[in-house]
Amino acid sequence: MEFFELGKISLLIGFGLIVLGFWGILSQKNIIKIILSFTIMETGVNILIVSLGYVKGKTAPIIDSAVEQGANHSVLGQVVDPVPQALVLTAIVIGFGTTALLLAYAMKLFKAKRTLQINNFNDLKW
Amino acid sequence: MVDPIYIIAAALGVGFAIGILGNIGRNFAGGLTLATIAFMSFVSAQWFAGFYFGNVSSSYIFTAGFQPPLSINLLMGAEEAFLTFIVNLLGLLGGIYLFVNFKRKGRNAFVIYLVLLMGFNVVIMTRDIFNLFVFLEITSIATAGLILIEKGNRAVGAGFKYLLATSIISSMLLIGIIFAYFYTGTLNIDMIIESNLRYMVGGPIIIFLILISAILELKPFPANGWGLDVYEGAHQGFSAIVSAGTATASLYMLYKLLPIASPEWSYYIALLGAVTFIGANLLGVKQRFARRVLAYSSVGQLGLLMLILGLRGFLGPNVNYVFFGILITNILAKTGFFWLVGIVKANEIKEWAIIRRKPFLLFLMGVFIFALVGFPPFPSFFSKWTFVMDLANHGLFGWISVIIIGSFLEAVYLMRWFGYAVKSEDDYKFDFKIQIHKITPIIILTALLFVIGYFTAQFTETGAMINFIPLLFVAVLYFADALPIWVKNTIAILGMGIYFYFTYPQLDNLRLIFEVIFIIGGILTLIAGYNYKGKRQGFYPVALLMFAGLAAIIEAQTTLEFFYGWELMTAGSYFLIIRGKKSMPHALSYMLFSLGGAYALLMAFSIANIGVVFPSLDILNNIANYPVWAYGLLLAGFLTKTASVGLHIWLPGAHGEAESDVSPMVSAILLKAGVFGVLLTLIGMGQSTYDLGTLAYILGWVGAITVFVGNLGAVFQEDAKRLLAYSSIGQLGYIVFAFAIMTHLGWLTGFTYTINHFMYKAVLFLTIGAVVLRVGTHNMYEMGGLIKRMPLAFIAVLIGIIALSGVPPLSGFTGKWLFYNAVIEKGWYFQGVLVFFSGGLAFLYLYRLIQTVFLGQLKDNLRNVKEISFWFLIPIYVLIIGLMVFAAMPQLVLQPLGTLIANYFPNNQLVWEGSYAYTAIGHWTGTGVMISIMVMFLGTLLLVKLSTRKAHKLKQFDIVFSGERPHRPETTHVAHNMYAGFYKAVWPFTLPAVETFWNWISDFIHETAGFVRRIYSGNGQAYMLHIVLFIIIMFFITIGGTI
Amino acid sequence: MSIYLKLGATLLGFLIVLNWGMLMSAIFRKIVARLAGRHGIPFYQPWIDLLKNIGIRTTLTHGVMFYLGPIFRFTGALGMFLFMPALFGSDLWANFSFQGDIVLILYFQLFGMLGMALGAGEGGHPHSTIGITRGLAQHAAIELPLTLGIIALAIQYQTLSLNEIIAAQQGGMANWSIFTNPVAGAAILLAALGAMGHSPFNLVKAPNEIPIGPPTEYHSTYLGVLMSSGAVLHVMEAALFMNLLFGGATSWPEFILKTFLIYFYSVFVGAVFPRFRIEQSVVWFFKIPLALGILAILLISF
Amino acid sequence: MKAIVQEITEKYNLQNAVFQRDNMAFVEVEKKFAIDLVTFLKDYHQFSHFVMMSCVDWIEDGQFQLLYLLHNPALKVDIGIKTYLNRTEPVMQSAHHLWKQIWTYQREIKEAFGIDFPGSPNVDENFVLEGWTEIPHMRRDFDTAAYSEKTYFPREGRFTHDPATYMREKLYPNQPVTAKKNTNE
Amino acid sequence: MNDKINEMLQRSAQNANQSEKSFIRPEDEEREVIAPDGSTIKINPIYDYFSGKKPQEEKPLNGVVEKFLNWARAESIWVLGFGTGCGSIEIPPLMTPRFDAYRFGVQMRATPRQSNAFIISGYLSVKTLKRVIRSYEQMPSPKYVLALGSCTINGGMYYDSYSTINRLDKYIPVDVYIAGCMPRPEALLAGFMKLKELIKEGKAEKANEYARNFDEYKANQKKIIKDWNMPDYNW
Repeated sequence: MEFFELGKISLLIGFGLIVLGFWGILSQKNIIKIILSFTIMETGVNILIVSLGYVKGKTAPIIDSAVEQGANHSVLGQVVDPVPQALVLTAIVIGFGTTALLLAYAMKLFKAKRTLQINNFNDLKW
Repeated sequence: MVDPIYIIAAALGVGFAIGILGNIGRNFAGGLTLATIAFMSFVSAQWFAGFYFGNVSSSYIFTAGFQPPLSINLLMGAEEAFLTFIVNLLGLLGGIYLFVNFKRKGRNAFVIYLVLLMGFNVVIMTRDIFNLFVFLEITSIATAGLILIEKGNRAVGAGFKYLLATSIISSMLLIGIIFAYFYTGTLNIDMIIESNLRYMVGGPIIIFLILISAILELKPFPANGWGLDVYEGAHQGFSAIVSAGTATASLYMLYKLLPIASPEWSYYIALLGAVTFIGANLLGVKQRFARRVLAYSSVGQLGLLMLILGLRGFLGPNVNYVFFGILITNILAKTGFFWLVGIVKANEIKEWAIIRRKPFLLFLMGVFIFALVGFPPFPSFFSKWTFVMDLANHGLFGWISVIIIGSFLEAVYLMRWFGYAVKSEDDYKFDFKIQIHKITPIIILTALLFVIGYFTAQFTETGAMINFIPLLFVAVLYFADALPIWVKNTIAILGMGIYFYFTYPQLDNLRLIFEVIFIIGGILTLIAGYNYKGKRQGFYPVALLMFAGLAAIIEAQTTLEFFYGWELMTAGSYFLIIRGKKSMPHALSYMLFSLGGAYALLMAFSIANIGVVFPSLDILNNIANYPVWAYGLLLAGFLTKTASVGLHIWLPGAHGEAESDVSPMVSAILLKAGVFGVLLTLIGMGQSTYDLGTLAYILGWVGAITVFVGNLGAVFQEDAKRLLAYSSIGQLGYIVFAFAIMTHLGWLTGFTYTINHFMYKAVLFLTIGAVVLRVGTHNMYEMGGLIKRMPLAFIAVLIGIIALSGVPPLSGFTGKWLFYNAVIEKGWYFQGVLVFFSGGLAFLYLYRLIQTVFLGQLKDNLRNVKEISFWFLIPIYVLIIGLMVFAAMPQLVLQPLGTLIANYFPNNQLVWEGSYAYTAIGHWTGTGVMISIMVMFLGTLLLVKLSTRKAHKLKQFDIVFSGERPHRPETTHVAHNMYAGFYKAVWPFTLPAVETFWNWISDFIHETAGFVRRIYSGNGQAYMLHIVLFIIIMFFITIGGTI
Repeated sequence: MSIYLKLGATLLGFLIVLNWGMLMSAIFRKIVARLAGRHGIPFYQPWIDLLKNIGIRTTLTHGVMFYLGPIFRFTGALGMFLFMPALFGSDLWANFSFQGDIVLILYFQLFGMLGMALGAGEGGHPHSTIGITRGLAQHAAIELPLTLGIIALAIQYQTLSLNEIIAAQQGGMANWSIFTNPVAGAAILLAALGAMGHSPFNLVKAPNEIPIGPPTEYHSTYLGVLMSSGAVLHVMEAALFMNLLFGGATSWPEFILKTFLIYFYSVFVGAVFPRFRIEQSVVWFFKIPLALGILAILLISF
Repeated sequence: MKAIVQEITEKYNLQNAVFQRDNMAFVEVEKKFAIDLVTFLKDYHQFSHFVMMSCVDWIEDGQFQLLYLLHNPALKVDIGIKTYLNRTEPVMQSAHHLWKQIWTYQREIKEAFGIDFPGSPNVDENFVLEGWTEIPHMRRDFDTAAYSEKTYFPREGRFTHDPATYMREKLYPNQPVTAKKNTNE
Repeated sequence: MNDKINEMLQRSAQNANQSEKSFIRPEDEEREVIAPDGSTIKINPIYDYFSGKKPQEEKPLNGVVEKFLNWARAESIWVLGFGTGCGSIEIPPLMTPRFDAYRFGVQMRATPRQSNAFIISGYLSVKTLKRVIRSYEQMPSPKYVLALGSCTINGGMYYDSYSTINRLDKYIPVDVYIAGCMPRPEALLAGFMKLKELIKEGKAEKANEYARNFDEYKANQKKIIKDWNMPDYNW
């Protein structure tokens, strides 16, 4: 039954969100919904990053009271892999940046053609 | 050496400073940005110079004080230095170009621009894969940001699609990275490579994710709608930087990531590159808008670079040389062109006629187009050459044909665009002005193009042998274009004279003949140039370019030098032809046929170069592998220049529409370059150990049919110059057929015809050109009765047609007599008879020429037209003296020729006893026949003149007109539709079968392009779907579905 | 064999041929008259016509090329006689045939035609130009079977020089090339029909359509020169075919007899057939004569 | 045939209709109705064939008489429409729009009689004579013999014999005259 | 309707003064033409296109040569194929077996340039006279005219016609008149015999006579040919 243990579940959720996000981008006609589904995908990826760093039975990589420090105790043995969590921070910031810019675009697109349907913005073609 | 980290530090520092300092002056902010970019380019320039002069080795930069697995490290190797230097330099020039634009948008535009450049630098230098992802995202956000803050909503849609697409790609990359970390435990690329990820379970899928996003960044063909829209939509100055920057950065990123994956990936990348290169250029053919054409062209060039990346395994040592050569040309030319579009602001390519208002811009556009298509002296020419040579060494002819087809398609639409710019009517209201800050970057780029072109040439050993002096002479003439005509003309003639004086001693007899035809012929036709008034802008540099090319061909020792001369000649002659008034479509077809021919030569040379260290010209003598293919392609290439049947449709238009003194240059001289080529090939075939009889036999038939098609076409022409152009096709058919006989007599005939054709075709074209200048029209039925006004022109054309038709006293008969003997001795009876019948047809169109133009009724508006200009008469009568001497004493020329040919074909030569020539089956004397005919002629003339002393001179209407008086000269002059009866008998042969064939092909290309480009529907979502589908398809292709 | 004697002999030969040509045209007109039941002209009529034309007092000229036309034509006729051996074997009457072979003769025909064409063109009369265009088109078509036939002969005898061809045909009727190489002979004879310019192919000087075509504007001495060169050309055309196919002539009577018969072969054919339009005559030469020519070469070369 | 003539007589109150033969009739109509009558006959009564158009110079009553002769191919009957023009103002409405051959007839009549048909295609061009300066030559007030006498050089002493008497004196000089003597001089 | 009437009246008035207007067609009037280099050229369709020189007498040579040439000219008379009036149907029979004029060296030629005799066979309307004069003047110098029928002698039965001339020799010199209201071919042959005698005696020099009093002939001709758009002497 280890299939349903914590690490795997979060992986599945992450992949699920990514697929959901992709589906949203490809199917929704409204730009805001596209941006929303993009953020869903973004969070899916972030969950994936974090869940990959999970080590069963280890605690968060913050050296505080929950982790015994001591001469012979190596902290690494007790904590989960810290690098993915560092990476996820940057990924979230970048995700945030992109979404902000997308929303700014959505605003300008709306101002341009008073509509948010993606199909109306295909003037540069062929 | 300044530590490269300062590049990033400076950029970030100034970016934050501008942000923090608040409302400092925009100029100050702009100045500060430019200063930082200058500093960044200085750093990378310092490193690049270090590497170039060899005293520096590549060094790693460690951040945050830790070793790689724990921290990001950057590398400043030779490639990185070079690429960052390019990006920064472009950034600097872009900054200058966009200074006013950014100033208008505000300070943060400068900041974003700075961040963008920093992003490119880091993507090139970083060795950490996550860092790569971060800075990739930064560049895409910066690009989208710059597009967003532009006024107007032209590019908003494109920006949105761009941002969405790049975000999806980078999230795929992120997934790949995180799994790579999960498997290998490190983010450093070098370590990932060592951990040979690809052998682990599930490793290939990770590699697939990473590489596919790297590839998608390079906008591969089906999934690059979003990239095209940005290039087209964004402000030109800016889209230039994006196109150049992303190209360099993402290409290098892919190069860094490739070692991770298994070797097949290079094959897949090469495949994708090929698809993009051909696909983008195919679609470019159908485009009408200037920016969109440029967008397709840059995507196409990206495809080519991917192709090189994919095939780098086969390039051995000069992978850098090829890659950087083409990259540099693409970047410089593409950016320059984008900025040029920014200045000219014409939307449709047809409207580009307005560029003619500033000839300097037209020159710039010409430079960029010729650089992109890969003409000498630009770097892409040498790189493409080396690339094709190395591929051929490994027998990869499939890839070579891909390159050739792609570059041909690119040449199609770029040349057409240039044709519109030079020739379409300029009746557009809107105008443009040149700001100084926009033009200076472009000038710098052009200068760089030439300089780098020269250095790339020096880089290779064969390239170094190319003699660049003639090209310098052309440049001198270009800058002296403001001088009056007679100054430039004298300089040009002196230049050629001196060149001839220095080079002719070293040449053997064979090359000497062609040298005389090219240079002395050139001087003679240039003398006719004195007739023109004013400055005649742009004629002399271009004419000298052609002659420089011709000289280079003669002088060539190596195949590269020959190909270099060949391309120069094509460029020069293209510019010459396009000067004619209605010559745009013909110049375009001429260029495309010549390019087709040039690429055939390239392919042939590549086959010849297999396994050869030093590609000297005599490797053509015994091509080891696939000789039939090699010689066939060589012949095909040269036959486009001699306009043999099937490849002849460009000649009538090109020579017909050219200017009066250009048509003789192009017709009498240029076609001989093709003949020289055919000659070299045939010498090669002669010495080759393989049996190439069938190839010579086919060449014979091609020559014979060309004679028939050329002469028959000429009979029914209404336009005098078109008639002479068709006659040139016919005469060239003679020459090709004669050389194809491959016997002593055959070659002697070929040479006689080459010399003869040069002389009488130059005479005919010069005279008719001068007459056209006087009369103002090409149509023969509008001229007539000019013998009374232009007796000297009449005598010249009379001698010309007697010589051309082969009537005994003159030199044409020498050719015909040798022809008879050669054909009977060789045994090619039926081709021979077809040629003799076409000789009869020659007589028809020659009579038509002289009757409609000089005899018959003098039209009203030509009553007091003056004799043709004195400057035309000099070369004409010099050539006529030449013809007469050659007719009277043929042995003066034929004997030395005989000895020359003897060392190729020793047996059954032409035996000379004094002035009597004997072959195995016939005898003839030139001087004897000339004397007896002259005596008979003068005798009868004397007799008749005596008995008709007091003849009364009549005027034009004193003719027997069945009792009536003729009312108008137009109604009594027989000129229009002159051989109506003969047409009714032979019309099936005059149907334009070849034209319809070529038209069908061009329509086919246009239809497919029109059909395929439908996939770019402009809808953002559709583009995203393309990306996803592309990923799925590539997934199945590359990993075949195994996880 | 001093050059003067040779020149004198050639001149004498030319006079013989000139008078024989005039006589032959008189006989031709007499035969056509007899066919129509008329007495026809006295046999000396051509001489009188020539004399009368030379005697005409006014001469008009349209320009330089106009009066050079007949001179070219006459030089062409004189040259045809000069470059062809009149009598085989006799050094006296071999004329200047040592200067060139049959190619020279073939292409020298064009010399006369070119001059005539330019002269008629200068005349400015539309009919003369139309006549010339028809003549040239027809000549181009004639050249096809003629060249095929001559090449077939050249292969058979392995030579292009006329003397050697005649030499090979000596010794009786049997080895005349009309019998040894009949197909080539047939092709050449059909081409001869066109070369002679009698009825089926006399469109060039068709009297009623375009009043005698090219020489419309010519009169007095010019017309005299044209008539005499026309007469010589008729004889020399016949002589060419004689030398090619019928074993040449070793004595003047044989020369006269053979040229007479060849000339009247085309006359009799002409008397029976109506005149062809230009496209019909050109196409006619592309049918049977062309086929015969190709067959001749195929037979000889394999 | 009678029915047709009857109908047009009432319609255009024609004066004396003459039945030359049972398939040939002549009617006279005023000048201004002439063309209307011709058009009426052509369109309503299938007189589709235009036979001829002629003109007679009645100098005595100072009038030109124009005759339009039409033929009905179905009924195989002809009808001639006569109109009278005043000699002093010889102008008639042109009928060139009905049949093309009328152009030539009108051109001839213009040259011969000087009757002008304004609007008829190239009516002023020479029909037969070139450079004719006298009054129209078919008018009866034009004396051709006098004109010939004046312009061309008549040979003196030319006289005409009456063939009948002259031949009889020549052939049978002393035969008695049986036939009645004609008096032509 | 009445504006149509007075418009007709106005037209007929304008035609009345036709006599003064010149008969030269617009094509033959002077015109301006733009040359290729932009300058304008004045074209006078009569003096620019025709040599327009006066004919001059061509004296016969001295005795014996002229006699011999006259003999040759008599023996080969080439007749111009130009039939006017009803007599031209009499000429073809000469070429048939019954009469066979070839025996006497008489031959029909298509162009005036190559012909010596001109047969005026019948009445000559003013229109035809204009063409006859041009063809006659284009014939080379020793040229003879045979006039058939009474119409050329004294106008014949068309003596009182307004358009035919009465005496031919007022317009072109005539060598031999052959009387008859169309003489039969035999008479025509007799005419030729008469002409031969005249030529042999050297009395057939009418061409020089035409040249001598050329102006008088030309005045007569121009009096009746009003639309003379040709040069005075047609070479």
